[in-house]
Amino acid sequence: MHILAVLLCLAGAFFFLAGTAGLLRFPDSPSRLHALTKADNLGLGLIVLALVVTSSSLAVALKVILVWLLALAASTSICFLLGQSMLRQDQRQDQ
Amino acid sequence: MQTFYLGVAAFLLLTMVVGLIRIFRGPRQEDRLMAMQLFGTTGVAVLLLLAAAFDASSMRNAALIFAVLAVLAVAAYARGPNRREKEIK
Amino acid sequence: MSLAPIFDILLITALLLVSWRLLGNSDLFQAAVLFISFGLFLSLAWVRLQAPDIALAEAAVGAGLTGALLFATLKIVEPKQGRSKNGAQPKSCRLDRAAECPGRMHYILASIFVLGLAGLLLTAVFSLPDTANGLAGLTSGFLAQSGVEHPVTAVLLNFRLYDTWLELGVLLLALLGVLGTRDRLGPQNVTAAQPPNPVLSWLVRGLAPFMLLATVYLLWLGDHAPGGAFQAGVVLAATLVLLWLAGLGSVVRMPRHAWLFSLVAGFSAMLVLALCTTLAPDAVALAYPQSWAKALILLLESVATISIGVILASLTVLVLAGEGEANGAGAAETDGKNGM
Amino acid sequence: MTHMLWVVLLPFLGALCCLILRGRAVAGTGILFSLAVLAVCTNLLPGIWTQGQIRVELGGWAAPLGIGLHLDGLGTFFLLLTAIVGVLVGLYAAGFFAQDKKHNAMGRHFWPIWLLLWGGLNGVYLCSDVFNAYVLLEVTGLSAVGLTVLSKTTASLVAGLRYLLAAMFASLMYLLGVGLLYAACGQLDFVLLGQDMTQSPATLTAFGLMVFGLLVKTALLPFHFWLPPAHSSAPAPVSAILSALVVKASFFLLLRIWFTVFPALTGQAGSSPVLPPGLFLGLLGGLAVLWGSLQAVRQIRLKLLIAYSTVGQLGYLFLIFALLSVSHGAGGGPSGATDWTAMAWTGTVFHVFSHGLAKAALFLAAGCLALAMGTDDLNAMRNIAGRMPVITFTLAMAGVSLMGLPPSAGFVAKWMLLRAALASGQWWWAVVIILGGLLTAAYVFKILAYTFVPSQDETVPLRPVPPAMTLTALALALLCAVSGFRAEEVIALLPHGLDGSPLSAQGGSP
Amino acid sequence: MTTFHLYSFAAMLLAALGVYGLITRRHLLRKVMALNIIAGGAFLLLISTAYRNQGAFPDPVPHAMVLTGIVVAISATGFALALIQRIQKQLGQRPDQEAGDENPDQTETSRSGP
Repeated sequence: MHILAVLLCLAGAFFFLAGTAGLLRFPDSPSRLHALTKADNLGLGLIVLALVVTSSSLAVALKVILVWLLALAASTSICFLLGQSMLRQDQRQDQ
Repeated sequence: MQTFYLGVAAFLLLTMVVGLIRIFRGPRQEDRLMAMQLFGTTGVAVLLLLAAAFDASSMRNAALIFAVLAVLAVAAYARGPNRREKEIK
Repeated sequence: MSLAPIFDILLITALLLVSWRLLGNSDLFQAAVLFISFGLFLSLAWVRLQAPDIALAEAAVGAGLTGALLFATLKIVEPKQGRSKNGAQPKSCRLDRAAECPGRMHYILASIFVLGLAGLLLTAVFSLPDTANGLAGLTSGFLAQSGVEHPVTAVLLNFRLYDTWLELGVLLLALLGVLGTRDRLGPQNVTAAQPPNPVLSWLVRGLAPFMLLATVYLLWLGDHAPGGAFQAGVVLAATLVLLWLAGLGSVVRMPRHAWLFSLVAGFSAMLVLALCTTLAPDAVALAYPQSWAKALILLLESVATISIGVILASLTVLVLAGEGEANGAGAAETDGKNGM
Repeated sequence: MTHMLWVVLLPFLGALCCLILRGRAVAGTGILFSLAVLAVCTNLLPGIWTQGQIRVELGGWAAPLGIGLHLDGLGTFFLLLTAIVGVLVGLYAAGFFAQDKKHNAMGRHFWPIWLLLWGGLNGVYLCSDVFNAYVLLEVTGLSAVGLTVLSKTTASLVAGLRYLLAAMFASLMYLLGVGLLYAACGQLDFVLLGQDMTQSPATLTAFGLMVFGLLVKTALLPFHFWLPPAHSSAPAPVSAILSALVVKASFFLLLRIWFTVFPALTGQAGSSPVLPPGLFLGLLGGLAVLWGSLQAVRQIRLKLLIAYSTVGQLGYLFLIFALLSVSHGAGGGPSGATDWTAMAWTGTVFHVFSHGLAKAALFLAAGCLALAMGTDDLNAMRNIAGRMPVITFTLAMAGVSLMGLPPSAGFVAKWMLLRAALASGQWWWAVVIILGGLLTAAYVFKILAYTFVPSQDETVPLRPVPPAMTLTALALALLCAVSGFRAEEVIALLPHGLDGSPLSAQGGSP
Repeated sequence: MTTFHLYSFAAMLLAALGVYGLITRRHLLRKVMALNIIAGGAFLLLISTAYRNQGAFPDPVPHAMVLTGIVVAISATGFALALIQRIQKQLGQRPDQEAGDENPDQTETSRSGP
C-alpha cells in the first residue's frame, strides 16, 4: 500500500516538475498554456490518489477527491479564460 | 511516511520557487497568470501533503478554499473588454 | 522531521524573494501577480506553523479578494497594462511630492534607516526565548467555561469579544468611507461594464452552492475546530464577488434594506449584547449568561459571518466596478436575466 | 453608578441609528446622542472624584486573559474634552450640512462615521490593553480618513489617501511592537505589563516601535507631513474634530504606553538610562513648536494656517516627556519633585484641553468665513471684521488662548509648563515655550490684521451664515476663555486627575 | 536555529523590506502593497510566537489577533484602493475640480485613446 502511494506521489511530483519545466522552457504562451493544463491537473490527481490510498477514513478520502474535482473545474476554467484573453488581444493587435 | 510527504512537499515548493522565474520574465501578462495558476494548484498539493504529514484535517479545508478561489483573481483580470475599449472600436 | 528545515528555508526564501521582487521591479502588473503569490506562500507558512485558522482566512483573502481588488485598480490606474506601447505610468498616482523625483540621497537615507530598523528587529527577535507559553495555559484553563471547544474561537468570541466587536466596526467604517466618496449610497444595481463570460457563469453556477455550503460548514466548524465567523465571512465575501463577476446578482441585487441590515447585523448584535449586559443589574458587561454561552456565540458568529461577507463583498464590488459604476443599460439587462 | 462602557456604547448606538435613518432625522438623532454622551461623561465624574480610578473587566475575564477597561482622572479629562467639542461641533454640523444638496449628501455620511469615531476615541480613553489599543487606533484612523474625504474634492481625496497610508503605517509599526512585546512578556494588559517590565532588546525595540507608530499618528515634527493637507482640505466640522480630538487620542495612548507600560524604560521607576528617551521626544516637540508656528506664519490660506498651527501646538505636548524624564532620572526624593511634576502634568492636560477648544473654534470660524466668502484665502478677508464681527471676535478669542495671553485657558497651560521647566532647572524649554508663544502671536495677528484691512470694493456679497454655526464657534472660544477665568476650579479638579494619572497608577493594584 | 527563530527572522526581514518599499516606491499602488508586506511580517511574527507553545495547541491569542489583523488589513486596503481609483478618475480630468459636476466618460476616453 505504502509503496503504491510513494510511487503515485513521485509520479505526481514528476508531473509538477514537468509542468514547471514546460512553463519555463516552452517558447510561446499558447504552448505553455497547453503544457500547464495537463501537467498540473494530472500532478494534483496523482498526489490525491496517493493520499486516498493511504487515507485513514472514507471521509478524508472523499474530501481529498472533492478538492481535486473542484481544483480541476477551477483550473480548467482559468486556463480557458486565459486562453480567451490571449486570443482577444492577438486579434486586437492584428486589427 | 510523514517524512516522505514532507519531502515531496519541499520538492513541490522548490518547483514553485523555480516557477517564479516565469512571473519575473513574463513577457505577456497571461504568462504570469499561468505561473500563478500553476502555483495555486501546486499550493493545493502542498497543503494536502502537509495535512497528511501533520494529520490536520482543517488544512484540507484551506486546500479546498484555495482550489476554488484561485478563479477570483483571474476572473477579475479577464473581464472582457472595457466599456472604454469598446467605445474606441 | 529532518526535512522540515529544508521546507522552512525554501518557504522563507520564496517569501523574501517574492516581496523583494514585488517592491523592486517596475511592472505593476507583475507586482500584483507576485502579491497574490505572496499570499499563497504566506498561507503555506500558516499551515506549517500550525495556524490553520489563519491559513483558511488567508486563502480567501490573500489569493481571492486582494487579487481581485488589485487587478481592478490596475485596470483603472494603468488602462494599458501589459500591452503598453508607451510604457509611461500616469504621473497622477505618484502623489508623494517629496518622492516625486527621489534623488540618490533619498535612497541612501532610506537604506540606512531600514538597515538600522532591520538590525534592531533581528536583535530583538534573537533575544526572545525559544519556548514560551504566553496565554495558552490560561486559555485552555478557561476553555471549558467559554462555551466553545476551539480555543481561537473562544478567544475571539468570548475572552476578547470586545476586540472582535470593534473590528466589525473597522470593517463597517471602511465600507462607509468608500461609500462616502461615491455619489450613490450602496452597490445596488452596480454592474460590471461588460456582459459576463459564459464559461465563468457556468463555472460559478456550479461552484456557488459548494461555496455557500463551505461557508456554513466553516461556521459550524468554528465551535470545535479551526473555522468560525471570520473564515466563513471571507469565504462568503469571495463567493459573493465571484457571483457578481459571473453576472449572477450577488450583493448588487439585494434590496436596500436587506443590504443595510446585513451590513450592520454583526456589529449591532454585539452592541445589543453589550447593551443588555450593561443594563441588566447583576450582569457583567459583555459576558454571556453561562448556560447560554454556546447558543449565543453561534448566533453572534452567524450574524457576524453575514456582515463580514456582505461588507467585504460590497467593498470589493465597488472597487471592481470602478468606472463601470454608471451602469450601461445593456449590462443591467443581462444581469436581470441571469439574476438568481 | 453609570457603567463606563456607556461612553463607547452610546456613540455606536447613535451611529447605527444615523445609518439606518434618512433625511432630516439623521442630524437630530446625532445631536440627541451627542448630548446623551455628554451627560454620561459628566455622570462618570463623581465616581472618578471619589475613587480616583475605576477598572472593569469585560466579559468577566480577568486581565491577562480578557480585556480590561480602565478610567482615571486623565482619561476623564480627555472624555470630557471630546464630549464638549463633540456636542458643539455636532450643533455646528447640523447647520453646516444643511447648506445645500451637496452638503446634505455629505451630512448623511458624516453622522454615522463621526459617531463611530467618537466611540473609538472614548474607547481609547478607557483602553487598558495593547492589542485593544491597536484595534481602536484602526477605528479612529479609518473613520478620520472617511471623514476627511467626504467633500470629494481631489485635494481632500489625495490628502485622505496620504493620511490613510500614514495611519496604516503607524498602526502596523505599533502592531509590530505589540507582537514583540507579547513575544517577550506573554501578556497584553497595560498595568500588568508595566508591573513586570524588564529591559531586554525585545522590549526596548517594542517600546521604540510602539512609540514610533504613535508619534506618526500624533504628527510630531518629522512625521507631520500628512496633517496639514488632511486637516485643511476636510469640511470645516471635520477639520475641527481632526485637529481638536483625533490627534489627542494617539497622544493619550502615548502617555499610557510611556508612563504605564514602560515605566522601567522611561526612567520612571528609578533606574535612569544614560540618554533619557524623553529628552529626544522633548527636542522634537520643541522643534515642532518653532517650525510648525513658523510655517503657520507663512501660509496665506486660513485653514492651512490653522492646520500648521496644530503641528506647532502639538509640540508643546511632548515637552512633558522631557520634563518628567529628568525629574525621575535624577532619582531625587519625590517630595521635591512632586511639586513641579504635578505642574508639568497640569500644564500638559490643560494644554490638551485649551488647544482642543481653541482649535475647534478656529476651524469652525474658518468654516463660517469660507461659507460666507466662498474661499479661505486670507486676502479675501479684507474688512471682514466690520461685516462679520462675531466671527472676528471668535477668531480673536481663540487666538488669545493659543498665544497664551493671561485670562485664557491657554495661558494657564503655558504658565504651568513654564513654571515646571524653570522649577526643574531646564530653562531651555522655557525659551522654547516663550518663542513659540511669540510666533503664535505673529500668526494670530496676521489673521486679525487681514480682517481689519479696509477693502476697496465693499460690494462683494457675503452668503448668510446660519446662526447655529457662528454661535457654536463663539461658544467654543468663550468656553476656552472662561475655563481660563475659572482656572482655580479646573486645577482643583486636577489633583483628582493626578490620583489616577500614570504617576500613581503604578501604586494602585488593578 | 529553531523553527521559531527562523520564521521570526523572516518576519522581521519582511517588515523591514516593506518599510523600505513604502519609503522609496513612488507609485501609490505599490505603497499599498508594501504596507501589506509589513502586515505580513507582523502577522508572521505573531504566529511564530504562538508556535513556541509546548502544549497541545499553539497559543490561540496571537492567532485571534492575526485573524483580526487580516480582516482589518483587507478592509483598509480596499478603502485605499477605492481612494486611488477615485483620485485617478478625478485627476484624469481636470485637477481640483469638484466631484459633483463631472462627466467621467468624456475625458477618460480621450485620454486613453490611441
